[in-house]
Amino acid sequence: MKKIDAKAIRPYGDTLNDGKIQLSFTLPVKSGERAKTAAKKLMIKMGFSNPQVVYQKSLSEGFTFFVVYGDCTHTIDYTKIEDTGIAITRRSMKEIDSHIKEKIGRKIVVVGATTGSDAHTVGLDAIMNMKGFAGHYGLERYEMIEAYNLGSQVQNMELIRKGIEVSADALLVSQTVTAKNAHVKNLTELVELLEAENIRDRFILIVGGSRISHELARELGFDAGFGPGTYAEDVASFILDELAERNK
Amino acid sequence: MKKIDAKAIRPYGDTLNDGKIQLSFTLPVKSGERAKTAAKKLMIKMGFSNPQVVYQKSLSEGFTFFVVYGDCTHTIDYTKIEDTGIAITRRSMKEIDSHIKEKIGRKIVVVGATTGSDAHTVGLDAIMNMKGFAGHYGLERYEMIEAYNLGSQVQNMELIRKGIEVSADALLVSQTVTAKNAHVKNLTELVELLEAENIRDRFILIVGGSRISHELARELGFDAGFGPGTYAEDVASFILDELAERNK
Amino acid sequence: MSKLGLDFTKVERARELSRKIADDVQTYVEQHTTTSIERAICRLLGIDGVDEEGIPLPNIVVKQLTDNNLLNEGICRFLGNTILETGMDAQEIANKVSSGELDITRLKMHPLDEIKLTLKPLVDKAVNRVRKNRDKREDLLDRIGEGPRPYLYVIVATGNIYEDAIQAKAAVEQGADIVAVIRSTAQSLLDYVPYGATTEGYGGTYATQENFRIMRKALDEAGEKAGKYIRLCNYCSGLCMPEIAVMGAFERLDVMLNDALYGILFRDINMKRTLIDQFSSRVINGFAGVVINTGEDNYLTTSDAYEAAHTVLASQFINERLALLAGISEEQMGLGHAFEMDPSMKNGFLYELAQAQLSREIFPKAPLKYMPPTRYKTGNIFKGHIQDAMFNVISIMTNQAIQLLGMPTEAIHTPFMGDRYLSIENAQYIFNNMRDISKEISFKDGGIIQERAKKVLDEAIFLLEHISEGGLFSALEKGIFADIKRPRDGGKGLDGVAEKSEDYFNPFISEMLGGNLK
Amino acid sequence: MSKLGLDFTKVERARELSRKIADDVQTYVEQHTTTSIERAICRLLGIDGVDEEGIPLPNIVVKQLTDNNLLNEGICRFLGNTILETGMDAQEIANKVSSGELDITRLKMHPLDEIKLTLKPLVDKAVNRVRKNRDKREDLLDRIGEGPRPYLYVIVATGNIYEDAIQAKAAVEQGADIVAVIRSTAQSLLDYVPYGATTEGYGGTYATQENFRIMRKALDEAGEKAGKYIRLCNYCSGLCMPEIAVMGAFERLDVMLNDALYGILFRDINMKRTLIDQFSSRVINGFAGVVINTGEDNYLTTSDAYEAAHTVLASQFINERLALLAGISEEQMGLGHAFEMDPSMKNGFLYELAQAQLSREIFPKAPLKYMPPTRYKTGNIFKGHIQDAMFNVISIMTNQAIQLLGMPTEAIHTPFMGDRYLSIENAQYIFNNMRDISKEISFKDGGIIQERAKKVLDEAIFLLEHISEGGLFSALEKGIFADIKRPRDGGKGLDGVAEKSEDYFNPFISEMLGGNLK
Ligand code: B12
Ligand code: B12
Ligand SMILES: Cc1ncc(COP(=O)(O)O)c(C=O)c1O
Ligand SMILES: Cc1ncc(COP(=O)(O)O)c(C=O)c1O
Repeated sequence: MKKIDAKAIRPYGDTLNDGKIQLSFTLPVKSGERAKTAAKKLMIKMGFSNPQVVYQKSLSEGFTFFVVYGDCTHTIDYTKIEDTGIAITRRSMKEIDSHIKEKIGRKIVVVGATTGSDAHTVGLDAIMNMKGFAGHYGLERYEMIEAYNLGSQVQNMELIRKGIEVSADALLVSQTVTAKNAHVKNLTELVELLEAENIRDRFILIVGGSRISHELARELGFDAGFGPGTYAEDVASFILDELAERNK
Repeated sequence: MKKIDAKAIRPYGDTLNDGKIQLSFTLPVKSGERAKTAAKKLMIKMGFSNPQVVYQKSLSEGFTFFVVYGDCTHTIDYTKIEDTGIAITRRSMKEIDSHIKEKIGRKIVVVGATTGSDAHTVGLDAIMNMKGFAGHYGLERYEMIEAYNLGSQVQNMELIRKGIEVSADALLVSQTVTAKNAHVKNLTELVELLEAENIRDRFILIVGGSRISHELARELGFDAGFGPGTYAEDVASFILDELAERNK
Repeated sequence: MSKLGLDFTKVERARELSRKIADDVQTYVEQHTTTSIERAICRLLGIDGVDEEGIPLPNIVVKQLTDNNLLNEGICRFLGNTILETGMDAQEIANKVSSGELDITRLKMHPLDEIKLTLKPLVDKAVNRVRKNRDKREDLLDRIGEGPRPYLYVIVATGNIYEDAIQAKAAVEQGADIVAVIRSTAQSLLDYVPYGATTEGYGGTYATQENFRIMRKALDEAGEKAGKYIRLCNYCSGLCMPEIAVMGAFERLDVMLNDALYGILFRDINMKRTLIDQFSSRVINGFAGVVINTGEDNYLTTSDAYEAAHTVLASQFINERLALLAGISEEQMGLGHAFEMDPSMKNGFLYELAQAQLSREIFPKAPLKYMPPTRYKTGNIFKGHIQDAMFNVISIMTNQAIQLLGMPTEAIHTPFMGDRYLSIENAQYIFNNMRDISKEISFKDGGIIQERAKKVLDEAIFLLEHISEGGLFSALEKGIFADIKRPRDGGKGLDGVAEKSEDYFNPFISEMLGGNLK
Repeated sequence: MSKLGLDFTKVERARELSRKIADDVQTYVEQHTTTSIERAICRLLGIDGVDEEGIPLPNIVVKQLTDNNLLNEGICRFLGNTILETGMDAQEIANKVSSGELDITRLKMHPLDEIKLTLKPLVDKAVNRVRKNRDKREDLLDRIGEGPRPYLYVIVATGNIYEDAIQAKAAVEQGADIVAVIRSTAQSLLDYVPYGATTEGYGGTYATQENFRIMRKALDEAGEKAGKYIRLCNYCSGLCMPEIAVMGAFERLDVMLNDALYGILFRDINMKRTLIDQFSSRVINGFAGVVINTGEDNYLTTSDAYEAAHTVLASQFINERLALLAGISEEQMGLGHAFEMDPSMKNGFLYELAQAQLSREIFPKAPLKYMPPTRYKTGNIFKGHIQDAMFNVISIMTNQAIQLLGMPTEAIHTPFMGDRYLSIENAQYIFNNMRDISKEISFKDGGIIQERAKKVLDEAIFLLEHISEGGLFSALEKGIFADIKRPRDGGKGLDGVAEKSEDYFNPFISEMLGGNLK
């Protein structure tokens, strides 16, 4: 049987390299044969062979919903893709506390907030609150971490002020609302404010949220970004790594 | 507000020209950040901007399922797309019968069959049987149509023989199984056999099935193709149009 | 007869406790007024529009009171007096105040009863305008009718009111009964109501009177086409509850989310301010024949739905009582609850079934607002679609009234036109295919479902006892709802509160409360 | 106790009628043999392999009988005799026959009892081989256990057995309990069993012993990993029912679709031929501990599920009786039914619920095979996914045993790996979330559900009375099932039927029938 060629992988339906992909979308046209042809043409432009419109439904005069299948002709050289994921030496709460005691000898201070007009706190609380998330205690529970949770709808300036006041090691920002790239605006502003004050390096800058990736975070000038399924340990571990880095 | 530009239409999510499309597919790679990047790269190759992997799930060692959203950058010139649909002057059963009486003056003969190893008869029966389909009577019910339904798993040669025997005006083929393009093989064979015998023009050649389009049918050398939602009237009407054509 | 074998003397007990809790709050509420209440009165008396900086005239007028520490006297006194003095109408006065040509607090004061007399026709005018809308709604319902319950409730949230209108019409064509226009993120934190049509909101459009008008028109047209009355929904909750209620009354909104507790817990709005606002706001909603929606469902986004089920019920009891005090009839009480149990929970469906049936039996006349799974939605839109299907199954099994349709893309983005279609199709399929199931099935005596319902009711009563001791304010301080603690004097908007003076008066409350109750 | 308030004397009546119908068929069956039965015996006696043209040796050997019109004598007589005569074993004999060096019908004939004695050890060997597999299955079930019911049953249909194995393993990782390997289109029309591994089938792979072996191995490995025994399923129905049953017995298949009626109606196989084959085939399945699956579900793909519901039940009664006669225990009877009602039907869910509960109560021990919605699936995979969800809901509400998972892509293609994952997730979510619901709910006396169930049972009895008069053959001629008419002597395979001669003998039937019954 054919073997997978890592230099040219393709989507898999039920046979290696069949390239099968499912799509659904709405076109701003009246439903019918002509709309169907348009959908197929679009598929072909995307590089699909054998485009099949398996379903179409008129949503209202001039809008048609489609379900489509096609064979993707593009391939990906998987050998050329490196892991953009964040590299952390993960530790348990215990390990983290004792590491801080021994290696650092003082409590680490972190300030967290959901900034801008974003009111989503569940993610931030999952990381910070005592009770934590999915059986993983939050930072407040850590013996050697002093954690301040400012809650939601916090203005960037306010967060910075608090960070300075308690001379925080790390600022933890949570962003959930991404409509109109609200999160990008918010996060960029924070970095700009810090740079304006020349204190960007004073803090380890971390952001998290359901649509946040490490990649994006780096682009925006943060030190790290965390997405769904993150636990307090991950964040704390990263902070330790980063501190070690900086004290080299 | 922006108006739709027919020369450059794009998919519609919740704003004109946002280009939003949903995709799902499986890649033959281990799940994780690297797999995610591969999925994004693939999206970019297809011409998506802002590719978002909203979900990934390991199906088994070395296979990962993805749900992805992206903004399609391609556009379609809708003004350049004409209706490939089949043009029929649709008539009711009554109209068809009286039209045959008056204009043709003899019964029209049709022979239908599901050919090859295909055992799907529901579609064919929907068109031919007395009781018909969704309240539309089948051809057997037509006063001026003599309809023979050979059922399923009929060899092409057998269908042709019957067609000659009853000197049919039209041969009606149904094909449902498309795996490994079984239908294409079957249908091509029928046309070839007819041509070999130099009797292709003796019959109006019609095919139908859930994956059949008029376009495909024409490509394969049929006179017409009918897909889901076809009723007996449609087929009969087409036959009348075609006979008129030929007797010009 | 109860499918849950409920002991209704317990339900009575819960209602007594809630009465006590609500009455305490009410005593406080009636002694105070807020900037937003006074601005709402301005609007009722005909003041609208904004100045060149976009500041609404009601804010400018009321600012003259607050600047002079006269909020406690109420706007009526000064507006009425100014009309008497100047003979101008309210709008003209507002313009002059805005241009700085007039200070309504500095005019010679006429006797109170004269002032009241002067205002009477204006008050009647406003009240009649609202009553007309209410009658219009009833006429339309009589003429073109409405969809069957559970109503299919969808949201539009493009951020552009015109795009919203397109989507709303499409939704109606597919079968929607109620369309809610999501507000631009954080409008609830604004201490004024924006003006004009929104074309660039964040995750929603502003609740403005113009936007209300545009959407009302769109839905009336779509409704005529669809042959059923389509209800329009928007949000009062926030710092401007009374004003938005007035706008809703003027533009014939049918459903309004109206819950101070939501503002307190999820928007960090000061509890005193918003509970005072809520009363006036609900009086207006009540008189306008608006169905209010409360926000208990939100609790389950921060607390666990299984553990905190009783907090939802307790809050529903309190909200019911507070609503009655504001003249909201039971038929107008869209108390909130939600399908938020962890889908990986064994028998979770049975617990949810118990909860939904419980709310149904305890509040038989209320058009409960049932919220879909949101918290446990993921990027797996296929799984999400069946989570919504199970939600629809519970709803038809328990005769819910307002079904806020879940979206397969809940975890990803605000709904696309295509998402909404799939969700409507989902609900229509299940509601029709299971139409009469609630009449067909009964629950085992002492089974999982009945026991669960009893437990939740008992826990709710226990909680209500606890709250009734310290009162609602301290309960909120203790973080009883949604695991969120809010200090009595913290949050936004306390500065807008004043204790009413001796001869403070607001003619609308009596007019509308009476008007609705009779 | 019956949730449907069924009158079980009626059920008894239905069983009497079916007994009469089945006994008539059985009398005919026992007087006849077929080429496939004799080829099956060859396989049991150790003949396997193909000649250079790929013709299976069992076919070549039996052809010597048919060429000489000796089919009615049965193969045992001649094989036994040839062994006595030549001292060769069965396989060697087959090779010689194939090479044309030997004609087993032309040898000097030994007395019958000598022949029988000669065959005895070979018969015992075959029987023991099968018994060993059966014990192995039981040991594995004891050691690693099995998944909870309803079992999650999925199909693989890539056309390449190695690709199938990959997909099967993935399915097991996700939670599948039973994996069925779809046959290459129209194998059922072949009057021989292909040989070797399939890598290019149409919409499936051939049922070959090698394919069985490959998949068995894959599933045993996957099962060890998953910590539960994974059942393997394939298809007997068609022109080679007895042979495929032998192969299944040798390779430890656990579930086999085995239904003459399916072949007659949907494959146009001659009714006499396949009913004769079915008996032997089922005897072997029964002895091998295989759960058979019958094909009533298919009727609803050509007849309307609401109108024809009673034909499914009637057929289940007949199949039950025919199975018992072949030594199939109730615990091995995977009688088929299906969720095929028009999803746009008001209260369709209630009728489906009635039907599923009805089969459950009438056949309490049978591991019913419940088929998913297929006919009303469209290209709308999202709607399809919730149709499957409703199907899963019915199943857990009525304690079905074997859940053939529906696929969102049913109307489009044979399942992709991703489709199968979504379907398994669908079933797991619903089965776990509603785990104990069947214990919790009961149905209203005289309600829609109960009345529907009674109606279906009454109609089934009426139909059985009708069939019992003319007999099954003429019923099939009249098109009673699936609206499909089949002439008694039409269809494929009648030429392979012969009336048994005086001293025809087949030692396996008695061995296995007895073996299973005791
Ligand atoms: C709960 C919820 C609410 C609650 C919030 C309650 C609260 N106090 O948080 C309420 C009901 C108040 C609410 C309101 C609104 N919401 Co909301 N809400 C959600 C919901 C259902 C779940 C979010 C959640 O709690 N996830 C669970 C947590 C644990 O996951 P998480 O946030 O991803 O966090 C994890 C990681 O991201 C990471 N992480 C997160 N933060 C941080 C921070 C750091 C430092 C680190 C290291 C890691 C980290 O670790 C966490 C644990 O692993 C989502 C839909 C969904 N299912 O995602 C919508 C959703 C987020 N809401 C949405 C919207 C638009 C709103 C509203 C604006 C209007 C509306 N449509 O309801 C309002 C107003 C809110 C505002 N102005 O911000 C949209 C956002 C669309 C977008 N992409 O822009 C969503 C996606 C729903 C939708 N489809 O419309 N919402
Ligand atoms: C019913 C059915 C069966 C029945 C068939 C009974 C019968 N006597 O027809 C049974 C159970 C026997 C069956 C068996 C198999 N089936 Co089947 N079956 C279906 C099913 C569920 C519905 C098909 C149907 O009846 N549609 C309803 C009719 C009315 O629609 P229609 O055929 O499109 O017909 C309309 C139009 O197409 C048109 N039309 C059709 N024919 C003609 C002819 C003319 C002349 C004209 C003018 C118009 C016309 O008009 C009709 C009315 O509008 C489909 C899945 C699905 N939901 O589509 C699978 C499906 C077609 N089957 C499939 C397969 C693979 C099989 C099997 C091979 C194995 C298996 N997986 O079960 C076997 C063997 C059959 C064989 N060798 O052909 C696949 C085909 C995959 C593919 N694309 O190749 C499908 C899609 C299911 C799947 N996903 O695996 N099947
Ligand atoms: C009771 C109530 N009010 C208001 C809102 C919306 O508030 P905002 O506009 O602040 O998002 C919600 C949304 O969940 C609600 O439940
Ligand atoms: C009882 C029975 N046997 C066999 C089959 C498969 O038959 P074939 O391999 O001819 O498609 C089916 C499929 O529906 C069935 O129901």
